[in-house]
Amino acid sequence: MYSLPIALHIPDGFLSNGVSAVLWVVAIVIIAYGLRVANVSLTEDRVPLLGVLAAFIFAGQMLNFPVAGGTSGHFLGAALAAVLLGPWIACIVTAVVIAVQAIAFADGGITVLGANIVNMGALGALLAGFLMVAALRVLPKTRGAFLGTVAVVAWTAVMVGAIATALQLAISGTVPLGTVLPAMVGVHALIGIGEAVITVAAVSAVLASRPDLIAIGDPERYAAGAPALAGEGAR
Amino acid sequence: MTCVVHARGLRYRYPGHEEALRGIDLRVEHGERVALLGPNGAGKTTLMMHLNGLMIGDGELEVAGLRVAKDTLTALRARVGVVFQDPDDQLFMPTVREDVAFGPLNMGLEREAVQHRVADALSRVRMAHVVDRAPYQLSMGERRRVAIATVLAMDPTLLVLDEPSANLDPRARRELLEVLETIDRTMLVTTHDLPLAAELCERAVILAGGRIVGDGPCHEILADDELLAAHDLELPAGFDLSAVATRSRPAVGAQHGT
Amino acid sequence: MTCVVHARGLRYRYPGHEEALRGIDLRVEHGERVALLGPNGAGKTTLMMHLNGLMIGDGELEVAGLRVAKDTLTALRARVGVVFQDPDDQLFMPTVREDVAFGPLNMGLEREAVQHRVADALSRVRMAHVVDRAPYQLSMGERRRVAIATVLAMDPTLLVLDEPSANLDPRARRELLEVLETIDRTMLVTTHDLPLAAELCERAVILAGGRIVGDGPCHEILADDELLAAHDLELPAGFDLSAVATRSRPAVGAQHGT
Amino acid sequence: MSGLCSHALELTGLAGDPGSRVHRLDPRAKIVGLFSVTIIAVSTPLAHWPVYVCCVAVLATYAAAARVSPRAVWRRVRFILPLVLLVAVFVPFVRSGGDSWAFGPLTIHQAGLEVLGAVSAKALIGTVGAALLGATTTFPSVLRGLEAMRMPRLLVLIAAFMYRYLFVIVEEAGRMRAALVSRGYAPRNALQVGAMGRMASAMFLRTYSRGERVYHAMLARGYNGTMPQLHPLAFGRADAVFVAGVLAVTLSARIAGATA
Repeated sequence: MYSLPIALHIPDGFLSNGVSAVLWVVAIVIIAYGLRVANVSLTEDRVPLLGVLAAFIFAGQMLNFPVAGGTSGHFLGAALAAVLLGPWIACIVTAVVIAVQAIAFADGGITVLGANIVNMGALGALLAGFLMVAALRVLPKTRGAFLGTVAVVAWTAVMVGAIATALQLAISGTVPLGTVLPAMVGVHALIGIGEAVITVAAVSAVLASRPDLIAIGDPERYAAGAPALAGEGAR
Repeated sequence: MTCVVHARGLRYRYPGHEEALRGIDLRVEHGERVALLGPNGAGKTTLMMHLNGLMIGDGELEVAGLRVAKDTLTALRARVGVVFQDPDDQLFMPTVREDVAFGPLNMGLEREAVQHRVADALSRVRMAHVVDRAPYQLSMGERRRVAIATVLAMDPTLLVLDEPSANLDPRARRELLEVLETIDRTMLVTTHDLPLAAELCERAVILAGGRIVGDGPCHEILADDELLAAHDLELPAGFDLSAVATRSRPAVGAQHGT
Repeated sequence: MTCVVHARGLRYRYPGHEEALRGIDLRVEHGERVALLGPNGAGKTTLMMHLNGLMIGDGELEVAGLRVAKDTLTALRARVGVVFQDPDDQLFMPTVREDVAFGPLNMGLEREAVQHRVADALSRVRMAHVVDRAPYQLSMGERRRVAIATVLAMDPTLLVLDEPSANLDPRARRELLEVLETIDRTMLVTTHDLPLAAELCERAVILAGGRIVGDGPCHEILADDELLAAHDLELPAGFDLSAVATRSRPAVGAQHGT
Repeated sequence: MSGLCSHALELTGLAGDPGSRVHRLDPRAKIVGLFSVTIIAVSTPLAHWPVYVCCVAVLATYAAAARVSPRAVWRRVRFILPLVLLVAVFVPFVRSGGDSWAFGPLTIHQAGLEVLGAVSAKALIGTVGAALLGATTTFPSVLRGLEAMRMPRLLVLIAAFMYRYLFVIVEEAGRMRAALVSRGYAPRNALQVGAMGRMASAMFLRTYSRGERVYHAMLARGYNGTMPQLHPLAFGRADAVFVAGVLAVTLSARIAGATA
């Protein structure tokens, strides 16, 4: 059970000053835009819900599973968050999770917080979210197509995060790309499978019991903002 | 002075479901402690949610002198304190102090008055010593009492408690009961714990299928085996009702009126 | 035949905390039903977690004929069924059928044998009619019984139940008790519900501060007011122990040995 | 590259003497002070190693003044640092440049060693800095500080609710996991984790209804869309002195290093 877990949290010192700074800017822009697009900054009604869902993502990351050679990966949840909450709210929620991990638990560096938010949250959430929306417009509206797409985007989200991390480490001069990229891609191709299996199982179960809670299920509603969270307002 | 709860023909239907309340007529007078009994799904929680306007049904409902409607909600919620079943739902702030202060602050009280209310409410549930702790550091029994304090701090006319003894060990249950007995408020207590009802309340109302099917002195209701059995209620085997002293009714301005 | 639980000097310390178990010596024979009583924080849950190797402490522990250690976990978990307090922690498959089949499938049984076990386990808890329902559609009492079925389907030697009557209304509690009485397994039941212990178990063990402080026939233990009071236990007010019939001990191969 | 996960819950809570001057500082002062140390260390090249020494000295002084023992610091970083170092230790073998020494099939490169040294020192300072913040400041007051520093209120509120319910939900997840394992669930590869997905969906649905119930409980106590605040923060002279002191020491070392 206590095999070596592999995750993407970059610690302080692994990225160069320039790379860290650029990714901080990227993260801030994404979050600021996310706050506007998600249109939740106007009301605090849904805050408790977003807060507990952030705790859910955090707890979800406790799900360790065996990968290969005695290592284990853990669930990341960016794609699941994007499917359930829509990409922009998923960005905000995962960013809060990653920031709290860094500040309260010293997991992941402060100077590289921007990079971690982008790699582990925003990139995966946005990619998964918009790939889903695009795919759903094209694909037949069947359960199988939907879940198949979920599997692909969940795997892709993990891979893209891993590749981004590898590129950043290489550009920073910490490790050469030729070494870090194959290693990261290799391991995360397997972790991505776990991520995809968990995400599909989770989404199909929610689909069976509370389809109304799947934000991405209906691209038109999703485009209007944050459907799953826009339910009843304050009474 | 009007009575604290006055419902006439109260009905409510969850969208897409059967009616959960099918015409409730209920009066609760000032100072009464009423146990609200009934099987799961009888409508107890739905009725509770109506009392402070978390749900608004058809029919007439006056609580603490206010007609329950959208425009009275702010005033209503200051007068009706609801203690939910799971204290973790009720204690959502980082510390006990902030949690107990939440209601009074929303009422627009000054900081100093709020501090005073926090101290007072916590001491009434014998929890003054945990004021700076985080809710997750407390035992279930302590959390339950702090949850009651969060509501007492708003100085409500009516206290509504949902399953106050759920998940408590016998001692925590006993301590809770002692605390509740010292609180002189009109109380409506939803519970499956019939011995608790017998010890705390002088009146019991049985709800079943969204209707009131029994209403009377608690000891009489609980002694009516047929009535209980007809609604899936029963005292624990070996429980001797007559051995429980009927609590004397607290005399809190128990003036009856319309 | 060896006894079902045999602990000698069992100790466990949570990292960074005081010892939760401070030397437990306990024997449970085949066919016994033992109530494990004690205040919150006494170590009941910790002890329970040891019985199927969710935690592994110092000292000796043999359960269902296996020494509890990393290499016996798979076999051990097939022999020890743990029913957790909150059925929602245990049931999360889309249907009751899949939930009950989960354990047998993990044991590597054939599909046909699994189907058979599912039907059998559900009928033993009188829940055969919900096999195709989703767990969240069931009442708390039904979920609790399905949770027991998920474990019975693995045909365990020892059944461990954590607070089986928590959050049940009186009728659901009665039905649960009836079901449990018909199950002929060695049982260890953690509970705060002393009347339940009195009705179901012939033996009671009191745990306090990580040690066993009382062990004997259930009726004797529950009649010992001083012992109970010393460990924050108490029967509900008005509960008359003598009115509860002692259940006869089920004769399930109750051969005693080392 | 780190392994927080189920150990998360052990890492929280204050350490040291809660009445110390450090503990009583305004959270903004501690956030600015400690994060400045990290930023200065991280932005310094290895060649100016005395800056690292200076940063470590500041952190050590901070810990001593707060009476946070080295053991308490270790308890907070022990799940993070070893993994960081484990990854960093490969760098000398793969990062080429400068001299190199062969050890059988392996070759150690000087440039790689330099990167290892810099990365280890920076990660150590960053991790210990964050751990010291956590040891001397409750998370809710860190949040109050961040809010006073113009962090978007929505993010602060989400973080506050998240932190409050983290323990509840992580415990729920732990119990569900235990229930899975109890029924003989032991996935051997990434394809056998479907049950975890079921578990995740059950967690999501439970969490969602938790969110609704919490919201109801807030409404029931008069919540009108704005979180009330009980404690105003006060940035005093001690706070200013602290921040100025930390910056003076570390910045002057940094500038001295750069101009040397």
